[in-house]
Amino acid sequence: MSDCTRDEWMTIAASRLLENRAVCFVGIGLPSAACNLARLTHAPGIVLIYESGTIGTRPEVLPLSIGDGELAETAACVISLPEVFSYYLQAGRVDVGFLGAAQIDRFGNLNSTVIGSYDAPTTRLPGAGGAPEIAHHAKQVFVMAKASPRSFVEQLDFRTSAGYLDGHGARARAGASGGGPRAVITDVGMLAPHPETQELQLVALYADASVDEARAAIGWPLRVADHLDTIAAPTAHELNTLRALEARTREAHARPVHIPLPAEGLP
Amino acid sequence: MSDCTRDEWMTIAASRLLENRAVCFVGIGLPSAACNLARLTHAPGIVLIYESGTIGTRPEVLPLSIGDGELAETAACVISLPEVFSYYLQAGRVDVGFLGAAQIDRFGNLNSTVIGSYDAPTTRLPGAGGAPEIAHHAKQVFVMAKASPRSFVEQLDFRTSAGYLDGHGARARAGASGGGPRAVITDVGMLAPHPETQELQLVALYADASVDEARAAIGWPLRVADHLDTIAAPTAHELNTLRALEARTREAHARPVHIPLPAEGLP
Amino acid sequence: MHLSLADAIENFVADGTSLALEGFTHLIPFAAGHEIIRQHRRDLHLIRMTPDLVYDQMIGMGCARKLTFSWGGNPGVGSLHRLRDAVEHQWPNPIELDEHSHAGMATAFCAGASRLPFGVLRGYVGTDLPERNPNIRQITCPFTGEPLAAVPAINPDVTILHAQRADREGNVAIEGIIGAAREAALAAQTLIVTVEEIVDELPPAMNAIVLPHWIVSAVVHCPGGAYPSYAQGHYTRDNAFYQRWDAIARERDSFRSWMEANVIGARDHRTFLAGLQQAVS
Amino acid sequence: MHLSLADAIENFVADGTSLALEGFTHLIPFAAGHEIIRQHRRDLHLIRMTPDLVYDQMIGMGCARKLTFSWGGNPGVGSLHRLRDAVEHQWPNPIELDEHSHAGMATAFCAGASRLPFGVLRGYVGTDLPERNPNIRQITCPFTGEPLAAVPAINPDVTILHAQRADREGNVAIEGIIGAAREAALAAQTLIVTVEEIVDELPPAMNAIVLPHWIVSAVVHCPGGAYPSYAQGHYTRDNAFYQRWDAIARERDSFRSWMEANVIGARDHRTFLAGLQQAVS
Repeated sequence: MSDCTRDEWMTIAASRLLENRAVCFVGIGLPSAACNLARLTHAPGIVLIYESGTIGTRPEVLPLSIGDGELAETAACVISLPEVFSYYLQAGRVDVGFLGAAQIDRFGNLNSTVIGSYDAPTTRLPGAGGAPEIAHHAKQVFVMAKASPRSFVEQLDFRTSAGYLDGHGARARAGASGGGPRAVITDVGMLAPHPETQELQLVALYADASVDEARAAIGWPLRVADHLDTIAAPTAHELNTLRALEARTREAHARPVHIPLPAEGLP
Repeated sequence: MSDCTRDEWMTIAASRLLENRAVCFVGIGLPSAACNLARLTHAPGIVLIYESGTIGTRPEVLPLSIGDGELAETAACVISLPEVFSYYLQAGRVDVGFLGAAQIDRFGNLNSTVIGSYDAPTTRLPGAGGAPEIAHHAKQVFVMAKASPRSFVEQLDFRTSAGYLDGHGARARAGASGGGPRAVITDVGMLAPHPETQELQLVALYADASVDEARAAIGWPLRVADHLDTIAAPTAHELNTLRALEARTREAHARPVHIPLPAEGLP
Repeated sequence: MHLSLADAIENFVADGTSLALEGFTHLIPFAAGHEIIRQHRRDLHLIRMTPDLVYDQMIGMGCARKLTFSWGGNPGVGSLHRLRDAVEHQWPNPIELDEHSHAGMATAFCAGASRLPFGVLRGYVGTDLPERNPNIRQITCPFTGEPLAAVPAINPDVTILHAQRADREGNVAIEGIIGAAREAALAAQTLIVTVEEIVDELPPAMNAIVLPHWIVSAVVHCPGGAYPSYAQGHYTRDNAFYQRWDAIARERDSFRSWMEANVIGARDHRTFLAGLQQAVS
Repeated sequence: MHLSLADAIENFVADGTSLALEGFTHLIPFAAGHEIIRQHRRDLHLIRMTPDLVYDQMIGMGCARKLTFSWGGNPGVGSLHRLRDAVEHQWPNPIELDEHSHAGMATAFCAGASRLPFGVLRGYVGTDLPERNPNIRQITCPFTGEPLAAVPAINPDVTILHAQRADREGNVAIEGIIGAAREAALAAQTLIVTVEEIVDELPPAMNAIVLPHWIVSAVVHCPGGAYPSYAQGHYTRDNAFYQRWDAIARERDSFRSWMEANVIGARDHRTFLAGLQQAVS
């Protein structure tokens, strides 16, 4: 399956990290695709939670927003947002949290708040959302982000959520309960924390990528793990399942939506 | 209607204190009868909350327990107990709370915990339940209790919930948000706090009772208000409605209950 | 996941366990309480807002070392005589009390479910309870300086609930009066649920109360498991039994012989219910 | 109790009001937001976990002085360009930010609904937010000594929700994704609810989400009132509109002229919807 895109390969690589029956706190976009792909392939028992309070959802098509009706209709239950964050995430009931960000540093700390200064930003980003507490409480965090020196930076403009802070155990000393970012899945390969320094290093490459390509895309001097893995190419089953999911999604989102115009005489 | 019992008259006197559309936090026994009588006579818009989380209930018959199925089936909604206590009672959304107690003192403080010492009680009573926070937060509290020197005492063995504490504004200084006990309905008459000292004094008598009878039933030197009211006799409508409610209740509770024996072969 | 009641108690409830049987008047897990008595558990730390008859029976049979509670009576009837006997006369053994108000205990369960070490309420003003319970303290608002009450989280080793339905995966659906059952369930290390029915598919749930299968340690099919309490939609509360209990439990002898004949003498909950039915007819 | 949308906004939303339009992706009260724009309200303190398009429109039209929020994007699409323009270039006016995480803001709404002055969470560890927001502080557990985060309660002057149904008494029933709508409703001084339908009797409710009539200040019959957000069981989210909004809102001119033509130029929500439908067909 050499005709797949890096986006597809990234999604498939991420989906493989998810164990059956894992409880995942899912974000929109690539993580949502990866989690649902895992559910449709090797992990049918995976439990997907979206922060809109939909627990154990099994959507037919990928949602555009974190709270599409599809998520509620296919959920085991729909609970309030305070319950999701207190009784599930904070209570340590989430195995895997997925995060993305505009910036990530070498210790897996993330910025999704501002580029530039907080008070006079050049770019105001959406902000924290669920990220700080997902980063804090999920037993492990997977980050999905396309690599570029603009996003994989020496110094964050703002730290929205904690990875390993300054490394060397700083995260645990700060009292964070979850395990931190275990893998960063990019379009040039996969990074993971060094066991001692906790600095992100290159641990796996796509079969058609090189260490030089990875180094060029990362804004800090990237270290390479002693043992460098190759990320296996997508199987036909993985790729077909993903493409069918995305085709269903495109079709569903292209379906014209009925504007709910009230009958004459109603307000 | 001179053939009514003092229990009936007490219940009717209490029901008259309830305004239409008042939100009442109802206890089992006499308060439940008084609140439902009000609902069936002059206050059809009264909102009854039982601490089991049944909001806006309209039971056909009086419940035996605070959580009978009848309460859930006739409720506008059934919510969790933490919600009842946080989002409704503590939030100041309850107009009237009803309390009873084993002991009451001259400032309307109540004991439902122990007779004797806490560590080696002669009688262990059920305890606080919802009382401390009902006493604290309800905009006004009505107490219903039969009068006797054993229950209307100089000194409580234990203070379970606050009335006016030591009187003279002590309650407000302690930071209690609700208004405290506005009326104590007994079988010898009605007591209410003196506007300044906040000591409970006799403010109304049943038509066939006397100040001497009231004084004999109260364990502290009972003061009598400058203006002593007479509690009007039950009307035929009040008494008939109450008796019909109690007859329905007796009949419902006497109905034999089916023991839920599983079919053979089930566990 | 799906176990017999005897196995669920055997596997998860050891001597010394801190144990919450929740359900506010409704869905009280009587069958589970009886099985704990049959299996002769000791030194339990019992936790329940309203101990009800089920804890009266367990305390009277000597299962309990400590009780965390907020209202210990026979609802609508009067005293729990076995609880009183334990507190007043240390029979059959002394019992330590950790006593709260409903609001305080609800707050403590919420903190437990949220895995916070404590919860905050506007409560316990002007009461003697904080003098008697070091688990009721004060905290100051970091914004307004206002003093408020604080209680430590309750996190039982084991919570047992009774519910109407579970599916084969172990998702549990509860309908009707819920009390603090959801919070007690989510605060526990281990969650056991006895149910009226095991179904292929739960009713459509949207915002209903569902405990997902992956927080449930064991599901036990146990129809009638809440009797003499009730299961909304299945059977009603046996108010007459609650009234009869007053006479049964008043004296030690009548209590013991009733328990021997009906609970210890029955090999399981079905036999217990069959015995009661025979006595009625 | 039952009012027209214009009257409800006129009566309850004054300049300077602190105002929460809640609903998490689902049931966002767009019609109410548009009416506030039509009535030219100013200096509002807008409160909402996810500002969404409705606050992008209100901010772009100059209604807001301050924003309390936790995630300000166009869900699944990208930026809220009007919010960005206000923050980055103070257009059409500067906007003060009170910025939280979802967990922090949910905790603040819960504290507000409970009428506690603050709420506690295990949160904000290792983030720069507390440096930028004096509303994020620390508190120490009085039992364990552990430090935790504290946030002040949010108690809006006015909360506006959209819901599927109300009955004639004003009881409101909500189904589907609820977010922090219940807490925002119960935390407010005044609660306005626009609804798809007014019915004689609400569907059987047992444990459904119902806001009782006596906590509701006004009910407004406003079918389609959540469009382009959605109302579960009535109509679906117009994801394509959310995508189109990106281009409409990117430039000040295209934004203003769309708002003039579609919102200001429409006398009410029905006319707004009819205009969009005409444009589509």
